[in-house]
Amino acid sequence: MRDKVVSAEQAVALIADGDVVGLQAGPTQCAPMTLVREIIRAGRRDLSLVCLSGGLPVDWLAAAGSLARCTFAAVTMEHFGLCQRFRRSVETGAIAVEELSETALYARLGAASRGLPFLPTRGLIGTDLLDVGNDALKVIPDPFGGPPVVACRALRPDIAVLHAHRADRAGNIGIDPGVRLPTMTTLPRASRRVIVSVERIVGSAELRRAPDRTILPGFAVDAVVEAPSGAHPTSLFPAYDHDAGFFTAWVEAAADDDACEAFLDRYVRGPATQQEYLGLVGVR
Amino acid sequence: MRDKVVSAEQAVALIADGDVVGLQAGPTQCAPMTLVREIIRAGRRDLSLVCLSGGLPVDWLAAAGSLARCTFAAVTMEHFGLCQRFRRSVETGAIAVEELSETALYARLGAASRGLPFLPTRGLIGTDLLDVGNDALKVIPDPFGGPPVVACRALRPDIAVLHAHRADRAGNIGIDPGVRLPTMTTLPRASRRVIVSVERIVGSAELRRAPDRTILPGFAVDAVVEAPSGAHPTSLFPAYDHDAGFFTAWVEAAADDDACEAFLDRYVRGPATQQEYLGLVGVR
Amino acid sequence: MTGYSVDELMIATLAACFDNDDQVCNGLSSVLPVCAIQLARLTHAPDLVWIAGSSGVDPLDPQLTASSFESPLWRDAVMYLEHYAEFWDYVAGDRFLRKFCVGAAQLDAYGNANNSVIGAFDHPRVRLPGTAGLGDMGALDKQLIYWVTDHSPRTLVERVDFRSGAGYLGGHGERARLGLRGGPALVVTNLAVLDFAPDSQRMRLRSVHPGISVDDVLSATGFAPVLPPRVATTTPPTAEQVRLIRERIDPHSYRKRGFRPPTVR
Amino acid sequence: MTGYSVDELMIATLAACFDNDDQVCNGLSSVLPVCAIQLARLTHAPDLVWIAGSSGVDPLDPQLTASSFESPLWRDAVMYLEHYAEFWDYVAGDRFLRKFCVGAAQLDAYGNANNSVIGAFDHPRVRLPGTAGLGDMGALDKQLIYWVTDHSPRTLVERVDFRSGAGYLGGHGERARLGLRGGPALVVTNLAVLDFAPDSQRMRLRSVHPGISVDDVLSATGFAPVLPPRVATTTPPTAEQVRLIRERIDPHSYRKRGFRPPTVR
Repeated sequence: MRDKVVSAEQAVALIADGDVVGLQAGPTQCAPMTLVREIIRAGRRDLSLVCLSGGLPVDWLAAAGSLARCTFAAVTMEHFGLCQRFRRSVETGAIAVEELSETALYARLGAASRGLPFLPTRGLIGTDLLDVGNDALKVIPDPFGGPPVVACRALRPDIAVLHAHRADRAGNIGIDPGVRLPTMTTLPRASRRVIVSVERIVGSAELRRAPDRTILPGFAVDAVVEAPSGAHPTSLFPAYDHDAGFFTAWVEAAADDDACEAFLDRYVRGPATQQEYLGLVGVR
Repeated sequence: MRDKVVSAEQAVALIADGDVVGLQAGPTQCAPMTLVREIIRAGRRDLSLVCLSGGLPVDWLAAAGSLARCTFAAVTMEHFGLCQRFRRSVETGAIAVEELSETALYARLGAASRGLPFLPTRGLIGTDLLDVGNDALKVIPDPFGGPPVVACRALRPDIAVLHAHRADRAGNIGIDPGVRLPTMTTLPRASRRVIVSVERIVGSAELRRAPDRTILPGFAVDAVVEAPSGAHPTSLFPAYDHDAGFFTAWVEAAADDDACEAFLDRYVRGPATQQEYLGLVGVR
Repeated sequence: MTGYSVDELMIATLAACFDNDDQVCNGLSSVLPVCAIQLARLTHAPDLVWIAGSSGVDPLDPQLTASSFESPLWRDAVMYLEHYAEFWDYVAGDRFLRKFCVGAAQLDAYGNANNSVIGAFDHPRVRLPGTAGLGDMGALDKQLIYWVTDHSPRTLVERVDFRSGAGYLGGHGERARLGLRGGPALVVTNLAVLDFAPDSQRMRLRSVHPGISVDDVLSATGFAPVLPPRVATTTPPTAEQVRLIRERIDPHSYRKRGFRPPTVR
Repeated sequence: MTGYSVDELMIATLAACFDNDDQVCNGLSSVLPVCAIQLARLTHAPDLVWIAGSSGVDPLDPQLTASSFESPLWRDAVMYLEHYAEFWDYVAGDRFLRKFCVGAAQLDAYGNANNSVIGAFDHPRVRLPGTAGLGDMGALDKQLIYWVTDHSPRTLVERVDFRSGAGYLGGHGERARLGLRGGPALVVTNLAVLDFAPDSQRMRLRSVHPGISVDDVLSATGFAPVLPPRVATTTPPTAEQVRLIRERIDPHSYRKRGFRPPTVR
């Protein structure tokens, strides 16, 4: 068996400057935060991020200057407000934006995962998002005579980065009973390579007890990183909720350039290991 | 709560002569056989069947003269051989055929379930299936400049008919741990109405203990029929395997017109209830 | 306990939009719609199917938190919907989930919504969160129910800076000519309830909340809405509705967030 | 125990097609490929990922039955693949599942396959089971490995009655000109092993099984295959391979089905 388990540093070495990186994240929901911190620590630049509706990790990557571009349906931290560093970077033109509706983003990823040049959606019709020079979207006629649809060109990230509950050493990824998070399987299926951090490495026998809760097969996963509480401060239900205090601390720091840098130095660039980070933020 | 539980007879009353009927079935795998028998007992005619790779129920419906048309990727009983009654009906022209590859059939159903006029596939290129006058398939250019793809027109069955492990009275459908059978969720999502037979009606509380094993929400299910061993003689794992002896008996009967009619009279048209049928075939 | 606050009135008004046979979901940052859905389920629409956070079907024991998108909200769900293939499939068809509650940063006279940018798209003055599912909902055959906690000339404008979601476009049938069905149905704000005039499809004042005058609404609106001969007063919530909201649905008052101190003169 | 039968030789020949880094699935009515996959996993390719019945990933304790598509085959799988969104997505990409074993009712000189009809499509003399996944596999970037238990002029024909799956079409690069990559790689029959000549893409005799002459093969073939200067003899299975097949993989001899009594004169 090819052993897929590596360190966060080794995993992030698979990401090159300029890569298109697919990031699993919701506004406060499960993002691979250990890997995001490692991407920043490693100083990756010019990344094109693809993320359905990410929050804090997008803000951190923007604040650290890692991003050249971002494809999204939303960037928000929900009740913690807009991502202020991301927002400013877009407003100054430092980060270019591809905004898509949810079905259009799914269509772009779905086309890549299905080996198709495009998938259609009935969304976006009537919006200005069709008039901002996005060459990945084309209104095409229905060949069967109905109303036109929007063809969404396949979007194939160079690498997908996500977090889940457990994996075996072969890279099979398992989750606890619960919602399958948006893009959690679409994003890796669409991507050339896949990195997954997990709460725990387990024996394959544990996964074989509930194969319907395995969400990715090992052959389609390139690297697995063990990272307990690796989604902190985002949530990973049923294991843990998002850390509201930490989100609030970030929102306050993000309002000021110096405070922002100090925050990143302390929490992102500082801790050399996951254990050190967890000690610092007071988890466990 | 709207109570969706009805008798097989009441459920089949939702199917009209001439309807497009989506049937969940594999070559020997889980088909809603209690409902199929009821369709034959009720004398439905001119049905257009849509079935990915069905076996014995397709053969029965053909033998009973219920079918005018069939859309499929395969019709076979695997190690029990071709469906002889179906085959002869096609050879005599009594049943018209729409043969599709698996991805093309999924694309047609997927388009209907997604409210799209079509979905593309890269399958079928180079086959004669594109040259038999099927107006649901059109080779179209990739609007982004790649090779052409096959646009597959949305196929929306009037009604989907399937079998599963359990349901609550609201029509939420649950399965035991195991593979989600091909088309088991695509077919009902694509269809205007949905009938599901289940091994057992259970309280909602039982489904709420494992919501990730609920495969269809009650609001999208029109009728539920309690039918223990309702897939017999097809398999419903992990509950029961297919009944090889019964398959063999049908294959032998199907070889002869009189034996075929006698078989249908005895096993399909005869038993008035599921219990009577199970007694007759020696189940339980 | 007597009286009610405007959030409770809005919740009761939104709740009245949901029928017993409907299915309805909620999105991000949607505590008010969540309260309304729960209120409807506890009163006139016990069979209303709620897809909490667009994820959990028919939760028995939802726990309202500051988020309307985290797992406690769909506690004891009977099913989880996968977002792409299940949730959006059920939405995109024409049978289910016919009504959507939408919050937007800007809303215009013809019901077009903006959650994208203030200013130019490429160099915006304000980069907003993004269209999320709104760019889809607006194009599908849905009834859009807008809710606005800050009725002001900044939020209700003659023309949005950017159309993130299609309303009636330029009105006068333009939406239908583009092949789109459905469209905006109602706008529930902290001052009034508005709908859309059948011919022009321009926003129309339907009722003002108790204590608010028509002039209050007009001066807080960035365009001239259609004025019917008679403007009703919004029906206030009943004491029982208020009790359910305060004691059972949202005892921690998450619904109050997003409301500013009264802006009406 | 000495000797082997032709099914065992075919299984060993098919097994040699699978590398340790491959993923491979099996379809319906595919006991022979299943035995070959298992043999490869037990010998030279322990990491070969098998998607049993296109459903269960990497089963530890598969139970061979008369069906190659029922649940016992993927006992103790580590994951189940949903057929539409998961299995076909992994197939349709260009990274995984690069080789497919295909059985067909008719196969022609350029590797096109027919599982649809003998005779006209609308009024066939014989209605065959249908293209199933073959119509997809043939159009994707895959290596097709055909297996034929009944090498005869009826099964190996100059031109198939109907193309259910694309091989090299008319040969001489027609497949590539249509934009298709991959294509038929090998044909393993009960008499011989064939591949495809690089230029013409016409089927070419590669080796004859021990005890079978080139003339035996030619008279059992419905077209003239390309004959290389030297036709090798197929490597027979080792005693250990035969033992594994008989004792461990298929003790009930399901693999023998589909073979007729010898048809060679």
